[in-house]
Amino acid sequence: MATIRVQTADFDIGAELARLTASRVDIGGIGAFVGTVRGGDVAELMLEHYPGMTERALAQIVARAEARWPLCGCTVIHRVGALKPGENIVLVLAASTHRQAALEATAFLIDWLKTDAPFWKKETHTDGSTAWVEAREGDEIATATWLAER
Amino acid sequence: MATIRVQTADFDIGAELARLTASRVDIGGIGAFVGTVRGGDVAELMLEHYPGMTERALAQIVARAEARWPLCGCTVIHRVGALKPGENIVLVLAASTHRQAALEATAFLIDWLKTDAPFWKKETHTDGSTAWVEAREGDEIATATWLAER
Amino acid sequence: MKILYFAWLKERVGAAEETLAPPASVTTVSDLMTWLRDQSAGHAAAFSDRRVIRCAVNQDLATPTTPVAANDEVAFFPPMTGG
Amino acid sequence: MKILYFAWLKERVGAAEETLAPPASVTTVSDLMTWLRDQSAGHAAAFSDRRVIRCAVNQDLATPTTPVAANDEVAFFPPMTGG
Repeated sequence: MATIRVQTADFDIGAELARLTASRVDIGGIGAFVGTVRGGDVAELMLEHYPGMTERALAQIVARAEARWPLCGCTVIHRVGALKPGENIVLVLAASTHRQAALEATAFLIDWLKTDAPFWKKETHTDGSTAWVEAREGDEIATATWLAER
Repeated sequence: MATIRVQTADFDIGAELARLTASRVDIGGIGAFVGTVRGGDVAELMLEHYPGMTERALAQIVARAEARWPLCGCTVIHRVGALKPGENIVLVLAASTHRQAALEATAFLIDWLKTDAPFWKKETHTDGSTAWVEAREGDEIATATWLAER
Repeated sequence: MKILYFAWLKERVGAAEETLAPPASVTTVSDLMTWLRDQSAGHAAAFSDRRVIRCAVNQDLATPTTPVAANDEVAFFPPMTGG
Repeated sequence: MKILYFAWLKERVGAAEETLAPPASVTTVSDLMTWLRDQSAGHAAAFSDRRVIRCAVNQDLATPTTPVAANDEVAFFPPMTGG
């Protein structure tokens, strides 16, 4: 019941929500997260990934969420390629009978995705310089917290 | 920077997201929650509210979230009137530079809205009987938890 | 004083709104509930269990000890169930 | 053995992928990193600080002690930064 996609194209959150909830009446709430490219001194973000492993890793993260919360379905769409400030990067949706499960699963999916799915970001700054984005220590702590809460 | 609406019409999450993020490049993430009418033995849900106070209460809840997290903006849209299973009831969006703030503010807004905004639900069951939905004790606990965490 | 009722309180009282003039001895929400209870059988049914009644004075959530005055808008309703 | 590199490891090695035949003494991810480091100046630069290198064997996250064999697909990359 999960939709997992890696794509260069943008996504349409309304269409994805409709797909997730189509002809279901057991859903009480859907949690969502949309990650976007922050501007500032960033002119462009290049998203690289590991084809094959990416889909596999996302499926494992989704399976972990489904084992932990009673979900009616979930969606993970991650873009790759060159993105400009303001553009969408990632969409996570989690539907459940109860809002708490939907919201917690949404946070879980995005936290895990950040540390366990093989994506890497390279920034091109407005001055033309480039740099690989470094992982935030806080991201690994967020993932570890979910493990500790089991 | 907040959008607050009470309406009988449905909402379009894609359009609301676009409105929230329009021409901004400081947003790193948007948290969202969509509440929907669960089916089962429910044939129709009637949403009643207290015009005037509703908008005021929602504005207070939004102000509380804005004081607590560095938000780039948020949206609360709540429908009233007769709704069928599967239809949307409520939309909450919270945008921030950081995902944690966006996700926490989303959960905060929907938790508080459930206990502090003057809406009441009356169910018509498939057998024709009607009943006012009773408040869940868990909802008041969720709100109280946010107070305790201050 | 303008009194509003919502949800099952409205159904039991049989009115969404009424304009009443409580006696001067009614100075708090609690006093008002006691006085309203005696206005009709419907009011008595509506106010039979105060633990499940919430109140707003001039559109702000109130408690039993919140003062009420002649020009106030006072609303009674069950715990909210939006979202 | 198929070796893949991503992000700055790919840039330092100067290749996204190479097929190599490490000696029989290379039995773990840790052994493989030690052996790869000596293949070129680019490899040496890529593997200079192992603390910031992550690894997957056959598309599953691995640790330095994970075994590697001749037909495996082994990928090296920095900590992930998706989302």
